[in-house]
Amino acid sequence: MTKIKFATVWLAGCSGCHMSFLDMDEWLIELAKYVEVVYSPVGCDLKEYPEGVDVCLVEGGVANKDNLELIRLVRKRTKTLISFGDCAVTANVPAMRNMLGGSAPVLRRGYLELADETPQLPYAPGIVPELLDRVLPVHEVVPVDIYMPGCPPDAHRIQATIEPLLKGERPKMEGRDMIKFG
Amino acid sequence: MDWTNLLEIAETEQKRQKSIRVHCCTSTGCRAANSLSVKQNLDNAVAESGLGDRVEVIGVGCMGFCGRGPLVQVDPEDLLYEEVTPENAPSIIEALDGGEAKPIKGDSQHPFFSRQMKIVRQHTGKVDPERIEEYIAVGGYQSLYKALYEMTPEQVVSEIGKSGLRGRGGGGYPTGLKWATVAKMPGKQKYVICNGDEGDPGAFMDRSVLESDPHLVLEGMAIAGYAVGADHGYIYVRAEYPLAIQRLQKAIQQAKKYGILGSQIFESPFDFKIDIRIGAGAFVCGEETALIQSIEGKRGNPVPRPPYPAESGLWGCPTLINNVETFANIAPIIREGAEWYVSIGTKNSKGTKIFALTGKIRNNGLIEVPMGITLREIVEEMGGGVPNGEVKAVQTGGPSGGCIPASLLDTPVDYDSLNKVGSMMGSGGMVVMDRETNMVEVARFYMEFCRGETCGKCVPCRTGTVQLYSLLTKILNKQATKTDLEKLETLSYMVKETSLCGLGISAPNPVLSTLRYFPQEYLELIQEDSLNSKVTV
Amino acid sequence: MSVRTLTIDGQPVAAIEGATILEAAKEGGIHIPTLCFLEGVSAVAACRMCLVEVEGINKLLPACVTKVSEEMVVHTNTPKLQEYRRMVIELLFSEGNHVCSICVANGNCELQDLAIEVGMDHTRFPYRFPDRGIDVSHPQFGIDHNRCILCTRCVRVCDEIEGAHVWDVAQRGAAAYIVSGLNQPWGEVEACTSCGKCVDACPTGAIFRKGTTTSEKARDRAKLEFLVNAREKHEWTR
Amino acid sequence: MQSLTAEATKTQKSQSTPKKTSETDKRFKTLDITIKRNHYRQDALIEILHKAQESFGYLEPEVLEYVARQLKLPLSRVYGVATFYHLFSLKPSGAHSCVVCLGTACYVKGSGKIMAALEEELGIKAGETTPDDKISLMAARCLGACGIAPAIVFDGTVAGKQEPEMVLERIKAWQSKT
Repeated sequence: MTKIKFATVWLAGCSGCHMSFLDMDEWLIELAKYVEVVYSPVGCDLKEYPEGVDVCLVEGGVANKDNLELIRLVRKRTKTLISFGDCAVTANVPAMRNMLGGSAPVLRRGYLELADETPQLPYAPGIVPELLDRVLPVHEVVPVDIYMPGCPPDAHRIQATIEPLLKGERPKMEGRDMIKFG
Repeated sequence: MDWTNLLEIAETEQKRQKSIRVHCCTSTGCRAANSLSVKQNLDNAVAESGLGDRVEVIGVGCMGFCGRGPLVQVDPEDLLYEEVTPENAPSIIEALDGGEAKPIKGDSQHPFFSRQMKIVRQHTGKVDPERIEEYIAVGGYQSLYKALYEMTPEQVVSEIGKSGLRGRGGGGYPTGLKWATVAKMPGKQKYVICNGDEGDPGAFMDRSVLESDPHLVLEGMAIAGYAVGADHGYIYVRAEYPLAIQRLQKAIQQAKKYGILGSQIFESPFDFKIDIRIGAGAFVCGEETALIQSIEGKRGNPVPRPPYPAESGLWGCPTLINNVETFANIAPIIREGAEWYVSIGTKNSKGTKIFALTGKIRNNGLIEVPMGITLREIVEEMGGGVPNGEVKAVQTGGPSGGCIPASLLDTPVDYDSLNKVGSMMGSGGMVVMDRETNMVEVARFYMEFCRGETCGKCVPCRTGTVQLYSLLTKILNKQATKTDLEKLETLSYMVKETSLCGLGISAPNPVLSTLRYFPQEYLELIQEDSLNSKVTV
Repeated sequence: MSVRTLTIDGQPVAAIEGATILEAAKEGGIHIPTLCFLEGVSAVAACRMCLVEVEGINKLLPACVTKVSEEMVVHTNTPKLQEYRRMVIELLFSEGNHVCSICVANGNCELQDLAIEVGMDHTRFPYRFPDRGIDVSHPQFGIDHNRCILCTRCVRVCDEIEGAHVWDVAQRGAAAYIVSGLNQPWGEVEACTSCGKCVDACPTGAIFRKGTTTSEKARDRAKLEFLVNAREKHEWTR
Repeated sequence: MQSLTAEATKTQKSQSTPKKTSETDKRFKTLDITIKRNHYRQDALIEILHKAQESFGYLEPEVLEYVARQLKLPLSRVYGVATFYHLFSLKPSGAHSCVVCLGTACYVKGSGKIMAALEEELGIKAGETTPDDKISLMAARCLGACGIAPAIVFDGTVAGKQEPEMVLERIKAWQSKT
């Protein structure tokens, strides 16, 4: 049996969704029978997102240029892209900075106005990724195949979403257990 | 005041009038082109020339040819002068005595005038709107008298019903039916409201009627009051029309003075008073339920119908609401009879309609035409076509209407035909667009309008218009994909079908009609690559 | 009182004359989703969630204000209605700043519940992230305009049940917001009796009791009905 | 909205200063006459606000509160009505006003370009007043003067068939006057 090429990525989020993923506990062992983890901040050491990924869970909103590059690459190289958790689906908490209206006021607020000592704007081109003006949910940047809201989606919801995919079926994203936000 | 008095006033006025009448437009359009100075100089010229015994200068309402104002017209010879300046105005008077008139001579036989048929605007441009005597001299208020003394309220309602008159505000609801409903409602207190909140951009028919012949509207309202059993009327006029308000105030005062409005009209038991209510800049108040809220001193939020105002309107009382132009048709119908009216127009659209012909067109202004005339006749013959270009589309019905492509110019102008091609009669705005006009931009222009004018009460209209506007912007910025285009269409239908009032229901019309007739213009702006849809960063 | 018989979703229902479709449906055990509707205060038909199809009428009608008539045939859950309801909820989510994870009403929110009911797993419309304020000047309560959906329940309970009319809607269109007094901080509005009815009426986490944190907002919706019954029917116990 | 607290402090301040009444301010007297003429009827709110704006120039919180108390209307209701209608202004306007008609006919004939030119020249957006309080720039939905499109209203007087250069000239004349 060829294993499903499975990946997870995190963009602008708190990694809570990944923690919740790990909460699937022993089912992770079951999952390992079916999938090969080809890229994941918590389950793989590869630094380059590979080609030919079957399923990818994307946590987090798109907040900076790195996120933007990565999500475009992920989309290009992934068959089934899953928006994983509220940050990916709605941009959620990271996007609350959007109300300030642009990246400049955000940096000013964070690094100058609220600084205790040596207020200074971060400037390290090529090292610190530049902020986008707005944090966006994944589907406003690239097409998304499955949406799995939740902050974080609990382990059961994650399992119920992935399990059918292993059998080549589409999960039913409906009802309180599957799509409740928050 | 009785019939003899009325005739006496008419006779005295006819005798008073000089044999040569120089009509100078003093309506908003010509005023902006300095027509008040023109009139002043004409007056001075008459005084200086000593022709005062047989010549008089009269400030009149709109003659329609606003694009070429200020206009001066001389009767009985029917001479028309265009773009008259205060400097060359006196030569018009000199010409009456053998001199030569310097202003541009207009062609009063031009199709712009000759193809018109004037019922509502019959006396517009001929009578001084600030003098009730002039209105009476041309037979004014005789219909009201006739209704009060020769007809029962039921007969009046039935006459209006038989005439086939439909609401001129846009909806086209049969006027007679509306009147009959209000008349049949129980209850002592009823109201008549005249909707003069003409808010469609590109439309100024009602302004012109109110400024040029206010008594015609008052007479129509009073007849309506008698027919439905109301003793109190309101005219709701937008504050943007100060001249109309001023002339209405004057007209009401004069009518009251003569006992034509107020208590015991024409010494009959019928009382009818009319109050003016001034809007404060809200397009949505043109919607009848919002207008009622506004008269009650509230935010102009529409309320769900039913109940219709006919059952429960102003302060919960049965209320008849008609538009200015509808009321202006009443006196002529009562005077000439329903049969006469039925002979004009098409099977389901009777009478005439006033249009404001504007945009990229040679002759712009107001025209009153019989229903059933084709768009081509209006645009090409009367309007003289597009200067240095070709017609691309004609927008009718304002933000609620649609864009009709040049290929459908042979569509007859009536309620049903316009609906069939995805537009509507609306209140009568007719904006001509040429090849240079970008239709997606036009759609966005109207959406911008609706987004700014929605009251915000119901969700689809409040937030749907905002989303439609940003989708259109995305398309115009060439950032949209095919999915966005589909979304635009789906959301348009959703807003249309789920909004609470006419504003939301019709807001997507300009989008849907341009999508229908000019899909290519949208497609040309669409990004092919949907995978890497561009994101604004 | 005469009775009208009608059909809702294929089921015959009897309702008294003058009843709304919503009341008739409830009587017949048929659920129609609502949002701005609140038992005990006037209906405004603003959210459009309760739109239904009535055979022979070519427009959708709000069940909360449409009166039943004899032999009316009503459909409450057609695919079109489902799609439009979902769009209404999507539009509301994209209009405000509804961050469920940090909201006092998380788990006890009518907007959130409806999102589940209509099957909204994401919104197709871009989030607008408006810059809206929060007013916590009142000693007991707060209002977070980011979570407000302009259902005007607070306006209506305060006016119609409490009689204080602290709230109203200011501005219009997308700029509309719930205003207290003369655009004053809520805590400074003399008319407010601190009765808390608006907290109970608010379907989301927009109006809340101070001190409640994420997922802690509880509301006593039945209290409003109780008050109305006490006032109108003189029934003082629930 | 973001300035909720700032505005609120203003209201508070105005409450702490002695209330202006018809005794101290003639403009309130005019307002009183209108209110009396309307028999203190609550439905006359819009008429009264028109009059108030006419005599005060704009509807300051103090005036709104005065009207509300005279008509015995809830403050929020008065505020709601005053902010619903575009013609009511809660901020003072400039010494001069320039209203650009953005109705369809004017738009098709280039009033959008005029507006853009004005916004650039004045450095403000439609609906705003220049920092020196000299000029208020406004947009109108439709003046009903479509026959002479594009139409602009300079200090209450309609001018037709305008072009950006002509309009800027008028504006510059206002600016140069001290």
